[in-house]
Amino acid sequence: MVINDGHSVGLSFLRFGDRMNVPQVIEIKKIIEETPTIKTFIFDWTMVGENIPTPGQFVMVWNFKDEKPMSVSYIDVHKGEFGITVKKVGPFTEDLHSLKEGDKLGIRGPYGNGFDTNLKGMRVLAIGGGVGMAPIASFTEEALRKKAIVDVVCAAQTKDELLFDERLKARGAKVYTCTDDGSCGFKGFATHRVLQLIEHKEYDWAVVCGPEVMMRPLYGSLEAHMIEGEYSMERYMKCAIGVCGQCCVDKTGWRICAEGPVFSSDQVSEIVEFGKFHRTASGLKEYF
Amino acid sequence: MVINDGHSVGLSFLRFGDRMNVPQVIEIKKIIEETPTIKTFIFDWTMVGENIPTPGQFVMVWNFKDEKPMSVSYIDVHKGEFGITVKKVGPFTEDLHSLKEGDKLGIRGPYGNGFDTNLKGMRVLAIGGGVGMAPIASFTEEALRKKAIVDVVCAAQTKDELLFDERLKARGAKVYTCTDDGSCGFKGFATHRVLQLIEHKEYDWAVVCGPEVMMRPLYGSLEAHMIEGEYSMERYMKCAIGVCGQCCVDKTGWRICAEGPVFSSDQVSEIVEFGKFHRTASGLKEYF
Amino acid sequence: MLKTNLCGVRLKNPLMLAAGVLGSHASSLNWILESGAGAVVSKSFSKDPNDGYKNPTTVAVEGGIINAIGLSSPGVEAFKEELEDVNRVKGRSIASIYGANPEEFAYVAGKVEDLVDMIELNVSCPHAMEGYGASIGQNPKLTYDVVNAVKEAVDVPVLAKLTPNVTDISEIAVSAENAGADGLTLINSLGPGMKIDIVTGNPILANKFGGMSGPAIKPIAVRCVYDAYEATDIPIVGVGGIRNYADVVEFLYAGASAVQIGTSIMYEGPEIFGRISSDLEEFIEDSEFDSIKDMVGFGHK
Amino acid sequence: MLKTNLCGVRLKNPLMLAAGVLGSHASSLNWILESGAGAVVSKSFSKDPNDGYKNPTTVAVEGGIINAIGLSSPGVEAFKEELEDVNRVKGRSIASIYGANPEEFAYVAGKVEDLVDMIELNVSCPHAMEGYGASIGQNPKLTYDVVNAVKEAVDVPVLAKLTPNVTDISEIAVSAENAGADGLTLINSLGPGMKIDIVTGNPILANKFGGMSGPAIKPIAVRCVYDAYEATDIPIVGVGGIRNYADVVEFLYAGASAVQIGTSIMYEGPEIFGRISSDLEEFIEDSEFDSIKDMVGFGHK
Ligand SMILES: Cc1cc2nc3c(=O)[nH]c(=O)nc-3n(C[C@H](O)[C@H](O)[C@H](O)COP(=O)(O)OP(=O)(O)OC[C@H]3O[C@@H](n4cnc5c(N)ncnc54)[C@H](O)[C@@H]3O)c2cc1C
Ligand SMILES: Cc1cc2nc3c(=O)[nH]c(=O)nc-3n(C[C@H](O)[C@H](O)[C@H](O)COP(=O)(O)OP(=O)(O)OC[C@H]3O[C@@H](n4cnc5c(N)ncnc54)[C@H](O)[C@@H]3O)c2cc1C
Ligand SMILES: Cc1cc2nc3c(=O)[nH]c(=O)nc-3n(C[C@H](O)[C@H](O)[C@H](O)COP(=O)(O)O)c2cc1C
Ligand SMILES: Cc1cc2nc3c(=O)[nH]c(=O)nc-3n(C[C@H](O)[C@H](O)[C@H](O)COP(=O)(O)O)c2cc1C
Ligand code: FES
Ligand code: FES
Repeated sequence: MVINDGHSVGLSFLRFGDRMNVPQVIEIKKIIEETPTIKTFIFDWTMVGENIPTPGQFVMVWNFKDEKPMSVSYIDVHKGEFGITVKKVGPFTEDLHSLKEGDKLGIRGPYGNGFDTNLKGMRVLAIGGGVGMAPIASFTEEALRKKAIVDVVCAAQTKDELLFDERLKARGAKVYTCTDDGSCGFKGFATHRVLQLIEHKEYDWAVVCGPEVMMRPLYGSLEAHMIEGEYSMERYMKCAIGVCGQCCVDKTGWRICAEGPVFSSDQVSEIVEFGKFHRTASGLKEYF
Repeated sequence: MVINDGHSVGLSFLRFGDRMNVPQVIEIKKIIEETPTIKTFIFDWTMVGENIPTPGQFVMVWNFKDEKPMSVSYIDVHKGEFGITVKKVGPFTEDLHSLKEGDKLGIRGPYGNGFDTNLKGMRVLAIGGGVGMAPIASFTEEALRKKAIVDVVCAAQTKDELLFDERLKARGAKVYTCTDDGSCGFKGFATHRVLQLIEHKEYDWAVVCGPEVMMRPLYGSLEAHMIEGEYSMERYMKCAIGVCGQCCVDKTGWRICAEGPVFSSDQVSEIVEFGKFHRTASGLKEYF
Repeated sequence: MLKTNLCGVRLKNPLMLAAGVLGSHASSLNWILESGAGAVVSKSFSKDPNDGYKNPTTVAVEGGIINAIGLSSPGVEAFKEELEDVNRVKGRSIASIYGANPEEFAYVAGKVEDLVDMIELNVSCPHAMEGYGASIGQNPKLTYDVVNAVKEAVDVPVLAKLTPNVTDISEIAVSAENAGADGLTLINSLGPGMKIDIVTGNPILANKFGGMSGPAIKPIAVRCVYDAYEATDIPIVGVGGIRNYADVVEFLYAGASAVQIGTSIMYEGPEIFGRISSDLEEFIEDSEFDSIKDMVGFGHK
Repeated sequence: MLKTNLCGVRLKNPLMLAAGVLGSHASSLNWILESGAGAVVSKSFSKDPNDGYKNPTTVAVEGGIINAIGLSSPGVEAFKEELEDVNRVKGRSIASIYGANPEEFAYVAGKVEDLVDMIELNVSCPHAMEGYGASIGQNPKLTYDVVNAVKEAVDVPVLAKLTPNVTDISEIAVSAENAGADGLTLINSLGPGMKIDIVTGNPILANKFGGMSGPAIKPIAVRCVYDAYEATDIPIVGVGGIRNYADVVEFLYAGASAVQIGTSIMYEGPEIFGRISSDLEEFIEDSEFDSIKDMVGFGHK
């Protein structure tokens, strides 16, 4: 018995599903500075049953002041490690960025449905905007492992902020970078880069994660080209266990934390608020 | 879904051990009049895991007014049936005797440790006094099935009250009857009958259930003849799940409902109150 | 067979969504109605917008969860839009409201009464009128005042939802009845409870304490319903830990005319309503009862 | 390393047997001491013998049990014989007593004070002095009177064991402190709760209602300890749902100086005391704490 694994001993009478819903306080094993504003945090993790994260799933991260959702950006079931990749955008993420290796965080999850990665032999276009590359990275690695052919469009505002382009290139994906300012690769928005690509190349499947203002037009283009796929959404989250209703989307009522965060193209067409608005903590609508 | 099995559906979220601890209200399938004062009640029972009764175990029987312990006197795992055998001695048992087939009772359990029945090839002397024959009957059938050689001393006050002598004879046990009034078999107490037997016949193991005033001298005789074995005890019971402490015995503190009701000869030697006193519902000692 | 009636409002079945669970948007309320609920209760909302507490707002405990969402609400004006979109053809719509004092309750109730079939008063929130941290529903007089003010303001039936965290729930129930409540909803979440992380010593919920819900609280909820049934003569809606039809039967026997389901949606999803409906129907068919009404209070004998 | 001190009484570890669980005989109390408990609390006993309620007296619920044993007791004269046989070399012996009024409490306490290390007052039993069915521990004034009477009658330290079934536990805790209690034990069983058989409609417990105990009540027990720690300055004994060392740590952090274990013996047997002791020792070795005392109240920051 050691203190960390002791903690799970302490939970051993909760049923499995319940145990997942209590933050496990664990040490940050490694921190990787990915870009000036983005860091990856690696943790040791017991890989059993529902505890094993899959690409597209997320965890709730507790810094003892607040708790927020973060996608799983890195999964090594064999080594018993997973990672999250965090962009500094406000108080919580700033606090995470101030942490050092060995510091502790509470983690519960993984939650949500995740991407379909059984895409053997399929030509897949994976598109990530900004820190939206986090789940795209774990997706791409898993899809490649399952013998999909993956092209990645890796978009950022500027060269320094490109995330995981090298990592995925090294894994065998073809990576198209694209920056708003043209500092690396295509100059312009991911939307345009993708349009160019799909007009010249055949794809069987697309996987998209990024700001909804990016995903909305992308969805239009991909649909127009009859490329089905999956889209990962974000909404303000409280419980992450499907009870509070905070993350439900119009008109279907689906919970981003349970039925999502990944939705098929067909499902996306039913989510009328997609790309239009989301809701704040109080429940008020905020238009993009 | 039917109403009875529906009831267990209703319990399906309790963990197994917890579910056992809620009375299952079921119909009396069959009632057998064994003697003028003793009836056997047969129930259908789901035979899975800890739910499967073994000889020497007991159940708690709820008649919607009170709840009392009764030994399992009959077990058919294959047919999914078990039975209890009840002697009319007071308000509760009288109420049970007034019931008809199809009437309902609540049953929880089985509880307690039960007898060791892995006695292949051993020469076993099974001794039951009065309704103490209830667990002796299920023991004998199981021990015979496991290839033990079983002699039964079946004791009662009078011929009409002899319990399960025919049943066990039919199963292949050698049955010695013994009545206080000599109306059948040996005239006198079981103690004397047993003394006679063990002076002339070799036994490797003994199993005893009956009034403690009978068991106490029997224990002396069997020990003197170096015949080890197991003794089934009764104490006033409330919870039957090992928390209330009502059934604990001096000096070891063992719970009849959990560590018992069956104790080995060695254990019996540590139970100083054995054959001397028991405790009433309030906890006051009552000497035999 | 499952049809019943609560305070004059017809229900296709006695199963309702509990307040605060998937109840923030019309879209999720409609989903629950389509999943088979006879009625839905909205998340409690107030006059003005409120962010609620910081996360963590929920954590699992043995047999359920504790939560301190902190009554987040977009305010009545924004919430009216949601209520307008609830599909009242599919089932009944009930607004759960809260406020700091009787006037606020009455104001919010008046704003929405035309949009809903009933109003449920969440009198379990900390109140502003006295200095200490108790809640309206822990004080018979304050409960009376709130129920009374709302009853004077609206014509739709009014349910008073009470907290179990009182010395004597019958006393509060009788107060609410005397004030004119058409029915009672029992119970709001229990405790509160707390969970402390043993590695860091931090209480896990940002608010430290949170109300307990889920299967673990059922025995206490059933007892509260049983007590209130003996103490009052108005219909009762039972809530707390229901996860299957047997739990529903238990609440009906204890005296509930209808029930609400909240936390178990976490384990079972919205499909829980359809599943329990059909199991309950089968139970009644196999039983000697002819209707839900027959079963109400059967445990009192 | 686990050694600690409660109201001046030294304990080899902070684990105690809770009242009413395997506490009716010296023999079972000694077994628990041998299994590693630092102290044992007897089943609550009274002046005169009492049979308690009819069976069923316990039934399982999600995460625990409900019980209505009904305070069966052989009476103080008979119970003195048991207390005399408790092996106080192995650990501490605490008598839990109850009565109908302050005089009865004081009488029983006086009868046994020479035989025990401490006395725990079970003020959660229905009282005779007023007409209704509440209990002494639900009334600050009655609680004060009972504690006060016993404090005047005996010299050993006195713990007041409180019920969580009140609107405001801090109020009662402060009353007990003001009356001179040396410490508080929190909590007695919760609710009460009830369970109704769905086939027959019968409440399962003969008494209909019963106090809830076991892992399911832990969040509420921890919160009560946390509240009382803030409200009072006397040591607290935490009890409710403890099943492993992590639960003990949670109670210590919440403010308990020692803990009691009851229902979990049903799942784990008396060996639970030895197991938790050694797990707790390991936890402390791996932590930055030097002693139990260091951990008490660590969750308050
Ligand atoms: C399923 C999911 C996966 C996510 N994965 C990642 C990831 O891999 N990497 C990453 O950097 N970010 C991720 N996010 C976003 C991340 O949760 C927010 O950036 C973070 O909460 C911001 O908190 P803050 O205090 O730093 O900033 P704030 O200034 O508080 O918020 C900035 C924005 O973050 C969003 N946000 C704030 N709180 C929450 C909350 N409780 N739930 C959801 N969104 C919130 C809001 O849109 C807000 O406008 C994910 C969000 C979701 C829903
Ligand atoms: C483990 C065990 C197995 C038993 N197996 C059988 C059996 O197979 N057949 C059978 O006929 N009887 C059995 N008994 C005894 C049976 O429980 C009592 O005969 C019954 O409880 C009497 O209840 P009553 O109301 O009819 O009589 P009462 O007049 O109330 O009691 C008669 C005597 O029964 C005993 N008794 C009463 N209540 C209880 C109780 N709650 N727990 C234990 N003993 C009690 C007391 O010694 C009492 O003096 C068993 C008892 C135990 C402990
Ligand atoms: C996440 C969550 C939020 C809740 N919010 C409210 C609320 O806003 N208003 C209210 O009256 N009850 C609220 N409750 C209490 C529930 O309506 C219900 O009374 C309680 O959870 C017990 O039922 P359950 O065990 O089925 O969940 C909430 C419960 C949960 C779990
Ligand atoms: C069967 C049983 C009997 C109890 N009897 C008493 C009692 O006599 N006096 C008392 O103060 N508490 C009594 N309690 C309450 C326990 O001491 C304890 O406060 C409660 O069960 C919570 O702890 P647990 O969850 O560890 O059991 C009893 C509890 C149970 C389960
Ligand atoms: S965050 Fe609570 S339901 Fe999704
Ligand atoms: S009957 Fe309760 S401990 Fe055995």
